[in-house]
Amino acid sequence: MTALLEVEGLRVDLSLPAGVLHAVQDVSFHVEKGETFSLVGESGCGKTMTALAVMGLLPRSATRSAERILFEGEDITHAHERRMTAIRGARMTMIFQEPMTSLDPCYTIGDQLEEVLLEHRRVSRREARERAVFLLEKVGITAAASRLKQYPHQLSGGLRQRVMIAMSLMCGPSLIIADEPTTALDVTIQAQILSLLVSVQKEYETGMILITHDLGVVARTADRLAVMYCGQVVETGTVAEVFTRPLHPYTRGLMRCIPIPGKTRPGQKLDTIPGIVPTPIGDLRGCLFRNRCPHARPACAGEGIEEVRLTPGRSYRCILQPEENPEKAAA
Amino acid sequence: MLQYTLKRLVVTFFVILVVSLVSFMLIRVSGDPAIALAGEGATQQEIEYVRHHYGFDRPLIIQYVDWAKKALQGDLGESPYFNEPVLKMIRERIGVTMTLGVSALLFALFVSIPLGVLASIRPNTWIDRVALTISVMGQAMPSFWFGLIMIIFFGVTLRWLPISGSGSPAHYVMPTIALGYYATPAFMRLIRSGMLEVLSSDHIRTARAKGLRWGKILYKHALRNAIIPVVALAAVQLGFMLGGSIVIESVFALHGIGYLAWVSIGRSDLPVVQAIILLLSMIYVVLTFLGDLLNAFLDPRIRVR
Amino acid sequence: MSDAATHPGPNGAVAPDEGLGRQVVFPTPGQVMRMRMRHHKGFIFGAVFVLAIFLMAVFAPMLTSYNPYTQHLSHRLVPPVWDAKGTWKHPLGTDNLGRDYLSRLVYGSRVSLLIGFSCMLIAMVIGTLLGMSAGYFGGKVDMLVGFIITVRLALPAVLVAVAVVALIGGSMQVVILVLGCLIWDRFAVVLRTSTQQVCSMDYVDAARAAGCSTLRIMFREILPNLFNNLMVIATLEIGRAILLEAALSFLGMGVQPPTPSWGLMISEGKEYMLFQPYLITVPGVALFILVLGMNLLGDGLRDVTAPEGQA
Amino acid sequence: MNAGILRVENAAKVYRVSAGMFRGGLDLHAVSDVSFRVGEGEVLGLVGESGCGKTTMAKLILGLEALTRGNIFLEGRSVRKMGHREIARRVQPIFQDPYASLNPRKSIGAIISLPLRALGMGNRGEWDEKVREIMNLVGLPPRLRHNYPNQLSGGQRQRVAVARALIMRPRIVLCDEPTSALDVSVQAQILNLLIDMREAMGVTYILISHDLAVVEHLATSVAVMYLGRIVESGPAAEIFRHPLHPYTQTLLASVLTPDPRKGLPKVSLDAEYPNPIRMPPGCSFHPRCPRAQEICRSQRPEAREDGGRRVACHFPGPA
Repeated sequence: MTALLEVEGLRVDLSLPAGVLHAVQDVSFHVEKGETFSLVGESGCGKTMTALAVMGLLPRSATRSAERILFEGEDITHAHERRMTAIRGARMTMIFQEPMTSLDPCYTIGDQLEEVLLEHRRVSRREARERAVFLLEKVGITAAASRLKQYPHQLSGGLRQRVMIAMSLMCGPSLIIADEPTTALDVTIQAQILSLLVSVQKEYETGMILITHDLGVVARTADRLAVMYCGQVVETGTVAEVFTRPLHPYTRGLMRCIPIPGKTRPGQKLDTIPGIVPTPIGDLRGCLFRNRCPHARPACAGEGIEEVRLTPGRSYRCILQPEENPEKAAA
Repeated sequence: MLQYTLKRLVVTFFVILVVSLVSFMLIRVSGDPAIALAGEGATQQEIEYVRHHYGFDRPLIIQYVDWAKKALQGDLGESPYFNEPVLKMIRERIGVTMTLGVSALLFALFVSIPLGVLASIRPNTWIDRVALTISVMGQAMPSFWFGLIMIIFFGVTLRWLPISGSGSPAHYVMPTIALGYYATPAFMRLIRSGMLEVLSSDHIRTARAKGLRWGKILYKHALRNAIIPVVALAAVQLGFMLGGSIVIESVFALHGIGYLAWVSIGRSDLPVVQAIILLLSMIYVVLTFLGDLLNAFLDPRIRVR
Repeated sequence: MSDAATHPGPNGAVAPDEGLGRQVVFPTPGQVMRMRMRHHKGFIFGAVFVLAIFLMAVFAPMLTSYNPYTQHLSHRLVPPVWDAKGTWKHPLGTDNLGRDYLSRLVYGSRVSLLIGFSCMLIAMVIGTLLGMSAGYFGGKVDMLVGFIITVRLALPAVLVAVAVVALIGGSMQVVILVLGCLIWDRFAVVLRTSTQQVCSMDYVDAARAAGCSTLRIMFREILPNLFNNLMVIATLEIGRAILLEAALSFLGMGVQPPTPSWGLMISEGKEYMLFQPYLITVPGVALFILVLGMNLLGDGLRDVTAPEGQA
Repeated sequence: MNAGILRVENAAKVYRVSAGMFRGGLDLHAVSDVSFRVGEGEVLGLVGESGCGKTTMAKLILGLEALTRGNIFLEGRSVRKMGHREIARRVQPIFQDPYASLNPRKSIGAIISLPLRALGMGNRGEWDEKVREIMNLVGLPPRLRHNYPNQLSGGQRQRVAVARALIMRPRIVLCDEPTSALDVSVQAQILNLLIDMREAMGVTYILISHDLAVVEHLATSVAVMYLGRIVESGPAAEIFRHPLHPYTQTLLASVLTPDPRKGLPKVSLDAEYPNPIRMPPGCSFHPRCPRAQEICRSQRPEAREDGGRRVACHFPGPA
């Protein structure tokens, strides 16, 4: 049974005055139905670009190329914009990071919810409103009917993010892409929004791509993940596999940087990854982490840095053999 | 919404008060009105008579209060030159200036909104460059000179349009273009930058992610947000244009209050000049007030607390 | 890009640097500006126009041997050289009093530039002080300045200028003073918003917390960040001041004859424009080119110093 | 506990928010009745969600905002009686956003030496020497002092901010979310730098953050703020192991440590974060508190103190 979404060899290049920035280089992954797949990485690693590329929402200055993008069995690698417009919002929806600016200030919540359904389905305005009220209640918003007449600036950040979730469910999509959905929210609200996302996803059997930089969010929410660095996927696997035995030096380094209450001794110095992320402009060869990697060796600059696939779901991009990885992760 | 209106009303009242004070003092302070009114070659004795007759010898404040009291009852004094009540003269001519102002504004909006929107949708294309050229040229073109050129070209050589007077609508074509063209750049620049900003905003990206048709996104979400500042600018620009009518009306000999102001200044007919300055200021203040109201109506963030 | 240079890893691991993408060295804000100036067409055209007219004004005596004031009543209304009856003695012909039109045009540029520049300076001082204090202090000061701006905008600039000049008597100094005190509103409005934006940045709080006095913060920390906005507005306002002066002179309430002012020349040429159109086209085109140059320069400055240039 | 290098007594800050021309202004209680004490060399963590008043508290200590009520003592002297230059000699800030806390128009050297120049400490020659010295200390190559902020990475910029704060050796450094805007790997570098600087200069930190893991790692004592009040304070180890106040317990439960075995915490806070303008009566946390009783709705709990631990709740105790 083919996966809900299969992406092979996705590549996104941005033309900048300083040169061509390879934001996404040869990224491949797949998402099963009802599964939460997470794209993890620090800012500028290309995770949002990857999601926008799949949705076809890239800025004008970006060029996308891919060997294959299959969505619900349909090859949309070279789908025409008209076809993509029909898919976006209906079969594949997206939730963004900034709840304060993601809604149009000049229209009511109800109007913005109903317009999705009215655009994709031939339904009456009354049916669209009923669907909107039903979903607002499902995402835990009290007095849903009266909320329809309110404007975005009258709601708090947490409430607006719930509206965005409801909006993404209006047409019953099969894939939801959430780009840092809780980064702009407070800690207590974050936990609620994440549990809401997971429960909604399980109930409607949708696939979800969760984009975040917070390893804590990934550990607690995702089923499988891909770690991205400087435009490349450096490691994939299930959350249990990667967190208990990270294979790529960057993943290991990332996990050791995080102060974990109860585990890392307070006041003791944290492990760090020295140096800065290189800017992927111009020609790129070999492993892009070698200038910061403790196990770097001349071969790392060679051509042969391909993804080592241990099992279909588990892989990493490094020439080190698994057994050569000295220490276990601190998780 | 109501208390937003009340707040604006109070500010408007104070502005009118201060404007009347300033325009009153400006005229009195910048030169001896008695000499100006008495005219060249007037003997000292005649100047003294004029000073006493018009009460210029009283302290300024009392002159102002006296003037303000009468102004409130609609008596803006008498023009020494035309010896007619100033209010009547203004009422006869205000129509011409208002028609010119409004049609110039419509012309400016009619040219700048489509061009501005098109330029923002396809930035750095030929349409964008055309829009920018028109806007840069508009800002650099002296409106009076542009009027004269049109007179030569359309009026004399081609004989399409009458070159002076204010009889038929045809009389207004060239003055409208001359006055309106100067305001076009401000509108076009605002609409273009407003649209560009809105088009790159998060909620337009959300609209695209919702799979809405591009036309609908443009019209319903982008233009609706970008038009808000244009309304406020329209009110301000109309005010400026009325102020600038003095130049255009003198070029095309259109008998509006601008022309009257120019003629009165020539004869230092102070009551008329001051009345026109006050009237134009009040029109500007009322226009900006209406602009704010329309703005509040369009923008729910102000309308709904 | 260093070819075989090796970059010792943090703990001595060796891996060649090459192929890690070009080491992008970010230019300083100044370099970014200069780099973009070189190929911003509008900016270059603007600079060329303004410079040309500026040189024309400075080297006026070299350009024409005629004195702009001497009248040759025998050579009245001689058409310019491109006309059939034109002569090279008066390349741009003569006006209704027989004065050489080229010399009047050249010396007229001095009037326009002088008035434009000095009005802008006065307006900049008033507008910047009002705008920055409103933006920095906020609250009551902001409301008061907002009120003053509204009153200024309510007064019709051209009308008030004409009235005041008519009463005081037209001369270059009067026009400069009057216009200078009437066109500061754009400075105030723009600087008020940009000061507010800069004040919302942490480095202003950091400067305050470091012990800087208010004046030092306003002029050493905030003003440098407003400089590009200021230059853009200043350039555009010079253009606006020149147009206003020309309008005043055209209405006869600006610079008084016989001073050579382009607006005045258009006004004087008005009577004869139907037969000798050059009398108004020549000064008009000169005016247009100067103000166009100023506007192109201003818009170019705005693009060149746009904030994303810094990010 | 010595007299404390910083004492805050019943500090309060109320902003007049105009709610229309005729309805007069409304009071926004950003900070109300906050008291705590910080000893020399300690690290006090001020924790709370956005809108709880921790940034306003920072501004009060830095003298950037005037106190409405109460008092703050820096080394025994009241802030009200000190000019902002005297405050500057004792306490310096490190702000959150590395892109907004450095003046883009100034060179790195000028930015770092600003406190010295503003307070007139030493002359031009010394300034350059001190800049180079502090840059080495914070791990920045001195040659960068002629560069501009836009030429540096986020981590390097935050090091410049640290250098600026420490160059004139203040007694207290107030860090307002110093690592929140940074990536995880860079955050670790900055946290280590702060630890090094504390050991090198014995400087006292006030660490303001919403990131409990960072506070738990760095702070020696903690104060938890909610809606402008301190609901619980005490030694860091105790607060994190045995929180007594229900809000602190909910906060700690919401922290997502990267442990795949644990699922998402069951956080019971249903209502939204209340609006500081219309403060709920009694204990301001009662609308969201799982243990709210009748008394909580009517009467504000007084802070009970036992051995360095303070908690303002009618029913403190383990979850």
